[in-house]
Amino acid sequence: MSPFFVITGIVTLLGAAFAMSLRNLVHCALAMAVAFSGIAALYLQLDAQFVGFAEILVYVGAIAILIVFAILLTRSGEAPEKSVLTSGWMAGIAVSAMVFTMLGWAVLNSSAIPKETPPAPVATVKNVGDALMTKFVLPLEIIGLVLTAAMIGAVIIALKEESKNENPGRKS
Amino acid sequence: MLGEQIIKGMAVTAKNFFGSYVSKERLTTVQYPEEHLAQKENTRQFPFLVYDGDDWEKGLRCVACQICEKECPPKCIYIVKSKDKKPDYKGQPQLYPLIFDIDISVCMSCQICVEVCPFESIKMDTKFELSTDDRFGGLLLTKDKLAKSNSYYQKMHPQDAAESDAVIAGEKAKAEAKAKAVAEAKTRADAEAKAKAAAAAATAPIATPAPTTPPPAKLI
Amino acid sequence: MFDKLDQIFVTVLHWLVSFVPEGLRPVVSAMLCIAFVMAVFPGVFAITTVLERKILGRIQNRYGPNRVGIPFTKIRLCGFGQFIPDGIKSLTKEDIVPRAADKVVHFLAPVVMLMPVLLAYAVLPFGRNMTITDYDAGLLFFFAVGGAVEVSVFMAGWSSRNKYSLLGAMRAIAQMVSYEIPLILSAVTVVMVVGSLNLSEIVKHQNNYTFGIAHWHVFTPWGLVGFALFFIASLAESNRTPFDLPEAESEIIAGYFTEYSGFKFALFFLGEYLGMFAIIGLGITLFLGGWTSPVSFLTWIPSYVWFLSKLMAIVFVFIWIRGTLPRLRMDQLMNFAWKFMLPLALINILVAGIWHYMAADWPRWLVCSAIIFGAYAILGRGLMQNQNFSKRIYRYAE
Amino acid sequence: MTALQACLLISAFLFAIGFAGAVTRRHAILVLIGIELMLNAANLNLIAFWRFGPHPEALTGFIFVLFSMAMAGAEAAVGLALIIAIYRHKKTSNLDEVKELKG
Repeated sequence: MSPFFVITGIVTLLGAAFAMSLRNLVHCALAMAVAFSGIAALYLQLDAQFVGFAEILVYVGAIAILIVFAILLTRSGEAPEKSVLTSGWMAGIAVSAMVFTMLGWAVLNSSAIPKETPPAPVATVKNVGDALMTKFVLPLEIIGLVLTAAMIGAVIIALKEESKNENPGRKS
Repeated sequence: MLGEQIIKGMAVTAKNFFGSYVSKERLTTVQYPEEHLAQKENTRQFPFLVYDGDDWEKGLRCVACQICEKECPPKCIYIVKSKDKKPDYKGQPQLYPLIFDIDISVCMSCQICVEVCPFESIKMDTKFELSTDDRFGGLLLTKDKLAKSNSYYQKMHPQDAAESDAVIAGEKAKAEAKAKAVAEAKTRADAEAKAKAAAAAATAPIATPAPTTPPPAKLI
Repeated sequence: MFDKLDQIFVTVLHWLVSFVPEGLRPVVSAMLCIAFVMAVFPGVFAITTVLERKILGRIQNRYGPNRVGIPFTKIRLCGFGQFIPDGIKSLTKEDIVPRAADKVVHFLAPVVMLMPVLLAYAVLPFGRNMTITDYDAGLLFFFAVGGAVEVSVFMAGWSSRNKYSLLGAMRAIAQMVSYEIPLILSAVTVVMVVGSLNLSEIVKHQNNYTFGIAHWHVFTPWGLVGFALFFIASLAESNRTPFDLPEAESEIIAGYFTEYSGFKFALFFLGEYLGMFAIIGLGITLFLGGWTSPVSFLTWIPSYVWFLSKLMAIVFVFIWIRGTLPRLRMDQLMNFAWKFMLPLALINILVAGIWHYMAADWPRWLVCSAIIFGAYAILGRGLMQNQNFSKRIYRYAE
Repeated sequence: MTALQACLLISAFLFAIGFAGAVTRRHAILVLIGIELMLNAANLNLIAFWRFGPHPEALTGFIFVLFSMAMAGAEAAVGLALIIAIYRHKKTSNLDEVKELKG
């Protein structure tokens, strides 16, 4: 529980809280990027070096920009005047508070949590590579397929359909 | 093949880059304040007044005829004539300008004053570094700043200076010839008058001779 | 003696750190390393700005700046003091923030731009055991941090509430994203052959000599193509000509930093150049043997001198390219990235695989070179076949 | 309060924030951000248990987080493509108005 760990924890939680509560959407996306880099810092402190860097590359580098592009494409960069919360927002907050208290209670006084912290495991890139190629080779191939399918699907969905406009009346 | 043209282009710029260190005539830049580019023969910036001899006060050719003042399109010349006269290069007494100002912030270097001046007394200078911090007084050149010697004029515009000197020499020759003619006429008239007087004295010593010297010829 | 000179910085660091009590040692050594990087690379940046103007001048047959040497003295130093007045000028210029701008994001953009770029210097090996933090996944750290620069480009573009800077930012991000893939794929080939993401490991792999020539990756067929792809992609990543579309004068004014002036603009300028040095440093480490000397009888020259001379050599080539090539249009730029560089990078990975598994003698060279040359020719023709450059005919008015 | 418990608390709080955002916010993209946060909270849990778990050399949690990140990337891409397509048709990305199922 070094001070640095506490600071990154607080930064992460603040980033996430702002990401969910700010009015202007682009500010939310930037706060989310801060939250993700906070989480990456937490991974580095848990000696998961490869995952920490991958987190920065995937989330802060790619998904944050993706979300920001989507915000601009749907022209919602400006803060809306009317309220940003859905009608039944009270219930949502209550349920999530209950979820947090229940989880917190379970974590705080469960007996199965080991008291002493084991030595830092060595997760070098070579070990990760060997594990990926030996034990997890099937999931690796499946993830490759899933990613390709997702990429092609996303392109097809977001493509402008001006090629075959079957109902010229309602031109999108 | 892709990239062939790129390599050719890079070779050209490389030749330029290393050439500029090796051969000096590639770099044509003139480092201005230290080196000056030689000026062309007929450069003209602002007018100046020519004077002969070494004392600019007396040798000034300008006779304050104010033709240039009238002809100047932007009206940047201001002349005040003098009351008395002083002899000019032909020894003929002429007026001279008490005040001769040119406002070079107004002058547009059109050289009309040079063309209309009958006395070859105003020419165009080539000096262009005239910036001053005093915008009004600094750019109003008075007579003393305008006057420059004929030798300076020879140095600035050798060819024009030669022509203008030829004109002046011609003028002087004509003036001397006329003066000589007048002098001869005078001597001949004196001689005749003496002869007549002698004759008259011989014939009628009582008729008093009335020698009337003919008035000198009118000079232009 | 030369070995001591080679390790001079390391010994000085340990000597300084020895004064500090045990607990503070890591913090102080980190501070000293940061001070070293902040002293060296902004200095190289200052020299490069002058160098750029002088080389561009000489390419166009004119002198570059040759008046300002040491300020307040007559010494000219043929113009190499020019960065001092430039620096003062850019720092003292008024910092105008548009009224409609989003103040916080507008202010944060240059900071978020500079932070990842400086972080990227943590993993670069400047000399023999002169790496600040020798991560096991150093290369991944470099690319992860390099990717974060796009967030700052977007922040700058969006927060100035100006159509042109937003469009410029979108173009810059599109360019950076589409050139990041060939960049990473060409680095993947090196990782495949060396077998580790650790940059010091990669340099050590290139540090042995046969017949006096070093085993640099660039001397192998896949290495040459990899370095070419890496070089072109790093030109695009650092927004340099011919890929400087987002911030070109003739295009959308100054792209995403139109609304920046004074100190913030100087930060963007510094960030751009530091990013360029970082990515060139990585290129040197991956393909040009990091701090190793090209020939075996010159190994007595200190290692960091080799790193710096290679850095300046490639910076010279960057400036040389800036003086030569015209700017690419947006569609040509995208076309080139997706239709030429990406396929070539994938084929390069295939060739690196073949290189790895074939026996180490001449058929290996033959096969790999043949595949790469064939791929280059086919892709090149594919790219060039719709450009019919007929001989230009001149028609003069009669 | 060991380090493991701290990590679990942080991830639980992250999950709660993500869930609250996804449920209460009106804008479609905000819901997606909420989902991303929930996924990240789960990843943080996995890494925490891998780090403090009995035999970390098996790298199961570690690899699982890598796959979960890949999935989150794919999911974000498809999700945003859907949102853009909906926006193009309905001219709004306000979830309350995107109710009827007709095309």
